[in-house]
This record gives sequence, C-alpha cells and structure tokens, in this order.
Amino acid sequence: MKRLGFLLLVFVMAGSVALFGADKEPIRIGMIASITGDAAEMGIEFMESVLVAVDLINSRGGIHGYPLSVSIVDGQSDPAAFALKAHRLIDNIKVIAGFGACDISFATAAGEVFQAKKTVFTDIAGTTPTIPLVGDYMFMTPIPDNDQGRAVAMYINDVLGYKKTTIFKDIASAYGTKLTEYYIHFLKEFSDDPNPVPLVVTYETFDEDFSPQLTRIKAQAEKLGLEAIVLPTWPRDAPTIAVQARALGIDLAFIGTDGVDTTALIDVGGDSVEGMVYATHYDPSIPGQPQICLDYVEEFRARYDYDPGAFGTMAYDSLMIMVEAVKAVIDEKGEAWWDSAGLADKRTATRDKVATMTFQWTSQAFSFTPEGWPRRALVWRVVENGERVFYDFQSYEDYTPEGVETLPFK
Amino acid sequence: MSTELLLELSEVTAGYGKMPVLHGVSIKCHRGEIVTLLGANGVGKTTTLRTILGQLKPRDGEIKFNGADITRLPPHKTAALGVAHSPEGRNIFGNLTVIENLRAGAHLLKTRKELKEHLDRVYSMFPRLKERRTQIAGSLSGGEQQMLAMGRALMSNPRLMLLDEPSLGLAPQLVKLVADTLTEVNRTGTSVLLVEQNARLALEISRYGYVMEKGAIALEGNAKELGANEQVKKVYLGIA
Amino acid sequence: MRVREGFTAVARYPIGIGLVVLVLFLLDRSLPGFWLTLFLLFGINTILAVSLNITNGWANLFSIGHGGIMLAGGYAAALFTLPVFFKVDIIGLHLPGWILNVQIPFLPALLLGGVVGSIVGILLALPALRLRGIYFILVTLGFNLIMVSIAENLPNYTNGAMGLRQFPLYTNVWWVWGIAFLVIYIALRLRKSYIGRAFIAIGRDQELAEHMGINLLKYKIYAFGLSTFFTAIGGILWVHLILNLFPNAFSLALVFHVVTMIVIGGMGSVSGAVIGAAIITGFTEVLAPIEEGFQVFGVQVPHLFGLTTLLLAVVLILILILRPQGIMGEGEFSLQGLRKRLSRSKAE
Amino acid sequence: MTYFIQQMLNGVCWGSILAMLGAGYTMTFGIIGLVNFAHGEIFMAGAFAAYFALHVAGLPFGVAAVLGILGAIAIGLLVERIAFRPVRGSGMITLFITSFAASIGIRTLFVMLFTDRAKPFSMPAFLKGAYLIGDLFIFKKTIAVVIVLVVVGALLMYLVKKTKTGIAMRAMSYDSETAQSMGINTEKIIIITFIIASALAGVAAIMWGVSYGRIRSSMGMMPVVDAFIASVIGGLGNVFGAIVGGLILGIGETLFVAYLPPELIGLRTLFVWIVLFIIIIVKPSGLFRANVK
Repeated sequence: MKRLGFLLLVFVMAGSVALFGADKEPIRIGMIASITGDAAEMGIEFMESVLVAVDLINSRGGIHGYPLSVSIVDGQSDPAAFALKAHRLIDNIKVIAGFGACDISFATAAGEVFQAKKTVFTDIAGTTPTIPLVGDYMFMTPIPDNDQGRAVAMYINDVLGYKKTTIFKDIASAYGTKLTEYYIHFLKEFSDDPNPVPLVVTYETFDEDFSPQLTRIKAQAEKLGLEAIVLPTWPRDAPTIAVQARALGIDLAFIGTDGVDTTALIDVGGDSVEGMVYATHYDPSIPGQPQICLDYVEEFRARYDYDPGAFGTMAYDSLMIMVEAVKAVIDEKGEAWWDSAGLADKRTATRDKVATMTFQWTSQAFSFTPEGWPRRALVWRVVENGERVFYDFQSYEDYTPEGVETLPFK
Repeated sequence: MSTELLLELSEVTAGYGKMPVLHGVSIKCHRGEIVTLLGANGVGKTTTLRTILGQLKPRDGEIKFNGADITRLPPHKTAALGVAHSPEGRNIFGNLTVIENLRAGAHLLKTRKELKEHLDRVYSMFPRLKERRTQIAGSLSGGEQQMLAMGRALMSNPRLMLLDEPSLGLAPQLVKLVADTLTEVNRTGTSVLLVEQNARLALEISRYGYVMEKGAIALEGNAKELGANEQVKKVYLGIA
Repeated sequence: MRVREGFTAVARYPIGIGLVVLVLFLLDRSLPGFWLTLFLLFGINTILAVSLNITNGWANLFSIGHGGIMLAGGYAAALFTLPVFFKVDIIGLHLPGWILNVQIPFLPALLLGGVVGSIVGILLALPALRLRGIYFILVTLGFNLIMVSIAENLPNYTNGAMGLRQFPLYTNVWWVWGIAFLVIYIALRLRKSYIGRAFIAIGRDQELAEHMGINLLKYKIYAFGLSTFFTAIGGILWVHLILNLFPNAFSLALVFHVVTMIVIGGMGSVSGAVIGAAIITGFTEVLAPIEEGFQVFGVQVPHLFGLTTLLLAVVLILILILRPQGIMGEGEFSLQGLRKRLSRSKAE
Repeated sequence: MTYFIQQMLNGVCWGSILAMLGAGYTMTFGIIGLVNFAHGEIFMAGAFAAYFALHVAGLPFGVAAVLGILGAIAIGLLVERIAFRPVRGSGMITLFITSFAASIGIRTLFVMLFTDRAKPFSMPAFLKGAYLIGDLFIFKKTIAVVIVLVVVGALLMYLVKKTKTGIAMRAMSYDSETAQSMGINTEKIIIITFIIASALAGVAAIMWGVSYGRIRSSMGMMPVVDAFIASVIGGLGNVFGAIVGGLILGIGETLFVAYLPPELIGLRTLFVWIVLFIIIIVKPSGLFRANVK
C-alpha cells in the first residue's frame, strides 16, 4: 500500500518537473544501484533517498536555475550489468557525473568504465579501501574499512571499554571480511592485548540460522571473558543475530558497524537490539548540519515513514557531492561557459571540483584525500526505545591521530 | 444371449503423429459377449484398444459405449463409464504392493464394502494374489503379474474389459487359468474385447471375431466360422 | 552429404572471412561504448552457449556447473595477468614467486585458463559421468557452489570475498569474436565428424551408443573437456572485460542464463545457441529504458525496476510453451535452407 | 554435554524446516517428475501471506498461519498453471527451466512490490521462552516445530501410504497412462500434489518465521537448494526419506559449525556437497527406497 502511494507520488512529482524550467538544459547525473538481485536490500534505499533529494533540489530552483535530472538505472546485482549501464549513462544519457553501487565488485565494474571515459564516479556504499585505486575519477563516499576498523577498535577500547569481544565475520562478503580483519588488527594495537578477539565466528551471506554460532559464543563467553559481540554485517543479518542471541539467553552487548544502520534493524530486531551501539555516518542531531540536509531527512521521513539510515544518507551525500561540484564549476566559470562547453570539459571540471573542494550540503562537511577516500567523521548511534538516536561522534582527526598507522591495503 | 450393443467403433481412423495406423476400423461388441481381435504383430490391435480407452484421440470416426459417445473422452472418464483395461506387457505398478495395485484398480469404487467385495472376488479367482498381497508387485513372476493385471482390471467391476495379449509368454497351465477366468468373468456379466495372438484359444472362448490387417478389418464373423476359414486356419492357427 | 552453408561458408571462402573482418573492424570503430560492450558480452555468451551446447545439447550431459569452470579458469588466468604490484603490494597474495612476480600476455593466459578449466571439468566429469538425469544436474549444481566456497575460503590465493581487480583491459572485438567464430567453426565441423556424431549418439541413447561400439567414458570426457576448455576461456574474456573477479562472479543466475540460451535457441543447434545468446544478452539491456521510467506526451511513467527480469521470465516460459524444441530445433541455419524457404514462399 | 545437546536442538530445529521443505519438494518430483525450483518462492509467498496477516492486518497467529498456508497454495497453483501444465510432458530439462523462470519471475515480482528488506515475523506469545534444564535451553518454539514436523509428517505418510489418493499418486508416478485407464484423474492428482507440496512449503514458512524472526523476498533462493539436497539424501520421491534427509542435513550443518574451528566454517558448503556426492555415487537411490515413485 505504501508502495502504491509512492508510485502515485512519483507521478505527481514528475508532473511538477515537467512544468518547471523549460528554458535551461537539465544537469544530468546518473545513479547505478542494485535495485533487484542479491543486493536489492540496499539499492532500494538509495533510490528512495535520491528521489527525495532530487525533488528537494529542484523545488529550490535546481542548480543555479538548471533543473537537476538524476537517471537511476538498475545494476541487477551483476557486475556486467553495472558496466553496461555505466556505458549507457555516459554515452546515451550523457551524464556529467555518476554515483552508485554498494559493493567493491559493482563499484569497480562501473568505476572502470567511468574512469575510461573520464567521468567522475563516487561509490555509495562499497567500503573496501581499494575502490579508489581504479583511478583519479573514482571516489568513495563512506568511510573505508581500514578507517572504520580503526575507529571502531579505538572507540571500543577507549570509550566503551570492552576488553574482550567476539565478532561475526561474513566470509562471503568483502565488507564483513575486510572490516573484521582491520578491526582485529587495530584492536591488538590499541589494547596491548595479544588476543583481544579470542573468538571469531564465521557465517555466510544468506545464512538464516545463527544459533549454532551463538551457542558456541555462549558456551565460551565466560571462559574467554567476552563482553560484546561486534556485528559487521549486511543490514538484514545484525538484527536477526541479535534476536536469536537474546532468545538463547546471551546478554553480551552488541556493537554494530555502518552496514546495520537501516530500518530493518528496528523492524526485525525489536527489543533485542535495544541498547545496541553502532557506528554509522550520520545522525540528524549532529551539530552544524546544513538546512538542506535537515529538510531532506524530514521529507524522507514524511514520504517513507522511517529514518534514512547509512545507505540512504550515503546516497544523498554522493548526490550532493556531485551537485555541489557542478554548482562550484558554474560559480567559477559562469553560466555562459556551462552552456557552451563540451561534455568532456564539464566532466573534467566537475571531477576537479570533487577532488579538491569541501562539501557543505552533505550530511557533514568533508573532503576527499588525494587517494579518493573521504575525511569524514564517524557517528555513533544507539537504539533507544525502538528509535535510532545519536550516541557519540568521532571526528576524522579523532580516529586518525598523528602517527597512527593507516594501513591502507592488504 | 442378449443382443444389446455395448461397444461400437464406426470407421475409426487414428494414428501417431502424421502416421495413420487405423484406417476406418469398425467393431461391435454386444453385452455379455467375448469378442476377439486377431492379427499379426503391428497391425494396429493395441492401437485400437488405446483409441477406445481415449489414450489416443481418433482423427475420424465414432466410438460409442453403452449408447454414449466416448470418442474424445479422456481415459479416466472412459474408465468411469465401466471400461477396464489390462494392458499388454502387464504394466502393473511395480512400485506398489499387490494389494495396493488392486486398490489402484478399484479407484472408482466409492465404498469400503464394495472394495472388500471385489477384493474377495479377485482373490477367489486368483488365490495366488492373496498369498502375495503385501509383496511388491515388481518382484512377482510373469504369470503372477498377468494375474495381477487381470485382477486389477476386474477390481472396478467393469462392464467391458479390454484385454491385451493375456497369454503372452505364459506357461500352458497358466494360459488355461486365464481362459477359465475369462469365461468365468464373462458369465458374471462383464463383456470382453480380447486381443490375442493365440488364435486357437481366443476363438475357443469367444463368440465373435475380427481379423485385422494393416490397420483395417479384413475379416469378421462368428468364432466358429472364423475358425473354419481357410485363410485364418493357414495364417493364424498354423494349420496348413 | 548435404552441404551446410551459413557459418561454415564463412570459414570456407576467403572473401567471407575478409567481409567478417571488415564488419568487425567497422563495428569496433563505430559502436558507442554501450553497444560495443553489449556486442562483446554477446560474443562471450556465444562462446559459452556454443560450448555448453556440446555437453548439454549433444551429449545430453546436462551440466549447470559451468560457472565453476569459468571461476577456475578465470582465477588461473587472473593470477598471471594481474599486475605484479597489485598482487604483491596491494592485496598481498601468498603465492609462489613464479606466479607472484610475473605478468604474462593474454594469449598464454587464455590457453592456461582454458587448460585449467578443462582439467577441472574432467575431474568433475569422472565421478559425475556415472550419473544420469537429475543426479548429474545436482552434482554439477553442487560443483558450482563448491567452487565458490573454495574461492571464498582460500584468501591467500584468491583474496577471498574481496575478489581481484586492476585487470588489464585485454578483451576486445578481435579476441571475443575471433574465439567465438573459432568455437562455432569447431562445433559445426565436430557435428559432422565421427567424434561429434558419437556425442550426439550418446545423447540420444546411451545404451544404443554403447552397443554401436562407442566408448562412453572416452567420448563423454572428450565432450566435457572440450566444452569446459572454451567455457573457461569465455570466463577469462568476461573477467578482462568487466575487470572484476570474485567468488560469486559466475553465479547460478549466469549459468542459468547460458542454459536458457541453448534451450530457447534449440538444444543441439549451434546457430540456435548463437541466436539464444543474442536474445538473452540483449533482452534486459535493450528493454532497460522501460523499467527506468520515461516520458510519453509529458506524462512521466514511473520506475518499475525488475520489469525486464520479469518480462524475461515470462518470455522464456512462453517460448518453451509455444516452441518447446527452441527456435532452431535441432537444425542449423543455412543459406540454402533460407533460399529454399524464400523461393517456396514466393511460389505460393 | 550440555553444549552438544544444545547444538543438537539447534540442528533439529533447522533440520525440521529443511525436512518440511524437502518433503514438499520430493512430492512434486516423485509424482510428476518436476524439479521445482519455484518451491522456494512458494515457501516465500507463504511467509509473506502470514506476515501480512500477522503484522499488517493484525490477525491472531492461528489465522495468520492458515492464511500463510493458503498463500503458499495459491502461488503453488499459479506455478502449476503457468510453468508446469502448459509444458507437461516436454521432458525434465524444459520443466526445470520453466520452474527456474517461474522462480525468478515470482521473486522479482515480490521484490518489486515489497522490496527485499528484511521484515519482522514475530513469535506468538505462547511460543516465546524456553524451559531451562540446568544450562540447557529447550525452546518452546523448537518443541512446537518438532511437534508440527511429526504430526504433519505422520499425516503425510498416512496420506501417501494408505489413502486412495495416495495410492493413485504412487500409481501415477510409476505409469501415468495405465493409472488413467484405472479411472484415476491425473489432472486432479497433479493439482492435489501441488496443493499438498505447497501447503508443506507454507508450513515450513511459518516454522521458519517463528524460528528466525525475519522474512525477505529472496528468502526462498538458498533453502530450495537445501531442500533439493535433503530430498536426494533420502531418495528422490520418498517423503519419509526427505524428512530424514532434512534432519540429517540440518543437524550435520549445525554440528559442523558447532565443532570445527571457525576458520573452517566457510567450508560447510563443501562438506555438505562432498557428503552428498558420496551418497549419490555409492547409493544413488538415496538412503531409502522411493515410496512415492
């Protein structure tokens, strides 16, 4: 029913776009997301989020009066489809810039095409740090696994104070494996404990029954002195693990990472995730946010009846990066230039802005490192009374102090 | 002997794919009769039975059973009208036990009482089946499988029984048993359309006979007349 | 003997070959990126479908395990074509030096991957060939999942779920269609040869084939070895086009797509496999704008993502209902046949 | 020891669900020779029907369970109508492909309508909680799941072994044409088979929802492979075998995770398939003689 209403809304909204600003050529940006297939769970939130953000920008007069048009295409959770759609966005739809993907294989499949065609592309939710290695036109919006692994290890060690933790590692997902690896590496470094994660339990994407792993944790919890379970999982898994753990009488604390920050956490997790602290990228109550972002959150809530999570805000941020970069290009070179310049020039100019500027309309101000990683703060949220609320904040400088090993690869 | 018409095929043409097998076959079978269909291998005897049953849709012609048109009826509806079939090569359900085979044959019976009655009747005809009732049918000997196939066909208490080569590959004393059973069945009111290569036996127990050649009826007549026919004698009875 | 024209004609006449080369050259130069990539994927799918047809269509060894073969061949070739700095410095694979510190050109990598795929295929075939029907399907299905599991669980050699990147972009029109035509040519020649007829005989009736004196095991292994060789090469071409390799790259969905190609093209027909490859490759991509929402007379039709996949499923079922033998049946496309048909329709 | 029993209980719970799925899977295969890849989507549809009844309409659990089973039956009949009936008799491969196509089609349709987000499936109050014996948790839901399996399994065995319909099914699986000439309406039997198999998938879906607390549009994708394995372990076409096969698979997988070093848990797939290969090659008919086929 909600879905039907949503479709109607798209109709209405589309009508309003048709009426608006016919004299200026729209600025075209492309998004590739997996809206069907194995990764559809995340892709759908990207789409919802971008639809809201585009309306918001256009209702405020677009980018210097140019209407914004975002072409959303479906990567079908298949890298070959990502590559093909990237070609279509670039050649047929003639986008200025692109963004999308939720996993390194999808991100790089599309990114290689964008790179070859010298068009900037930012990855929405793939967090493997090697993603920007594709080239100088490739960026990533979320905090890469090495930084997040370090930040989480630091926070657990310094602030939350858990001495021994266990972790659920999804061996079939790049996100789960990489984050686990970095987390353990950094926790060893920070805690001076040779074995701060005495038990790593593994599972595979699409597993539904976690009770054998949890029973194992329960049996060894006391002996190993476990205090918390770290869940670097896909959105659907963390709440399920929590529900099954609580049912088994496991009362260890849960700590999540940015993959868990969706509405499914509360919907599925219910009481079991109460008090769960998790790292993510955004919370509406962090200070110093631009008005447009607050409006976006409000509109998103009104339209879909839940909070945008990490995936929604990352999609919003990725879009805003491009919008601001284009705006900055027009600011700098003037509308006359924009109207007359060739597509290749506009794309290069946009890329140069993305690489160098600090974004203000995104959910928090940030900029990219020369490698293409974001310098952005990590936000901690907690589940309280069935709501995801603000808990704490780690700025980029907090979790990347002078002299800390950044461990980019391996 | 009643002369009421039970089964009537008029000018039936049928075949597989583009190949016609039957060319205008007409057969009549009256109530209470045993009728024999003679012929060499591959002239269309089995095809005729399959067409009657509805396993094969005729291209032309008409089939009437008990006054009703059954030309295009699916097999299970033909069966429901009272036509039972004991197919060639036995075709018993090898995965079921003997009693389950019989119960499958009794699929159309409504009450347990009827089932019991018919089961007793079949057991009395073939005591061997009773001995083996919990055995898997696939493990029975050839003769027992033939008995089972006949018994299964009889379970539904049919008006007409289509029998395909019941004596094929059986020992002489079993052939005798089959013949006796058929006569017995016929006496209790079931008509029989018998397809048989053993023409001597067939003509012995039946009243009327047809001889098929190349998908058409070449000869017909009373069993006795047919038995006396020189050509039949030569070709089917092996009398020079 | 009936002379088959069509594909073989191309191979027979230098003019034909020249023409094909010219067409490929023009396509390579003129096609925009999207259509070129689609054309390349069509070529790769042609290789996959024609080689799968050898086992599934002719020898009736219905495999859905060719994804595992692609994975094996893909990783084998990838370890040699990846840049050394990526293997050593970026992901740090734990491989022997002679693999780690070399980067070889594409052709030897293709052959190597093909051979590895073939070896793995034959290893799979040995126990599986004793089985028939559904059990064979099940074993090959399991093989697919096993290969994924192995790739995931050997991070030192495969980089696990993170997969491999930074491939050189080797795949182009010449590689893909050169190999595709080679596979088609081999398949057509094979069909007329003793070996090919032995495959088909085994596929039709295994017992009969054995009575005819065909060594079942030998020819089944031939069929599997040949089919998996080219399947692995198809996988390697895919890897060096999409520039990605990870355990789930050749999932069951992809295998299913290839199986679908030969089924709707007509099991056992080489030209059918090519037609099937064209349909399945093109279908969702060409129709994609429908699901992405568009404007008609100022009215915006909304997004309906998934529509093309749904349509593909429907079309597939419809084809199988309306023409269960597939588009080509077991026959081949031939110019003569076409000419005959045309003249017949003119006469009518 | 407590650990072992606890893990066994986990395994039995998971195994019961696989057994229920496998039993339905094996029925369609045994009786009409269909390798039904869409069985997973029938299962998923059952879970969704129950979810909507329970969480959207707010109906009591019992009603939701019945609606879930009905939902599964509805999709099962749809699959029969679109992907099986029109191509009946065209060979296993064609059926295999149409059922796969139906599977993808239905899954995509559900993703389009309801997205692929995980949805909650809350346990009714009477199934919440556990009996505590020492350190051992015996969940009420596990008890319920096992009871359902035993009751449904027994009913199913009775149906297949003793009733007229069951005998007709088995006769038909052996020789459909001869069965028809006994007056068995094979069309009807096929429909009944689909209804029963889908109902079993529906029951499995409810068991699943209650046990694991979440459902998704693509939840049917992986379990259908497990159901396939379970039914092969038990001998394709054998209902009792599929139930035992499902339990073996569930317990085996669980114990694998329970006792091996965590680094090796990823090899579970490998382990399952190798065991299966051995079974297939040594005893292709599975552990039990087929009793449907």
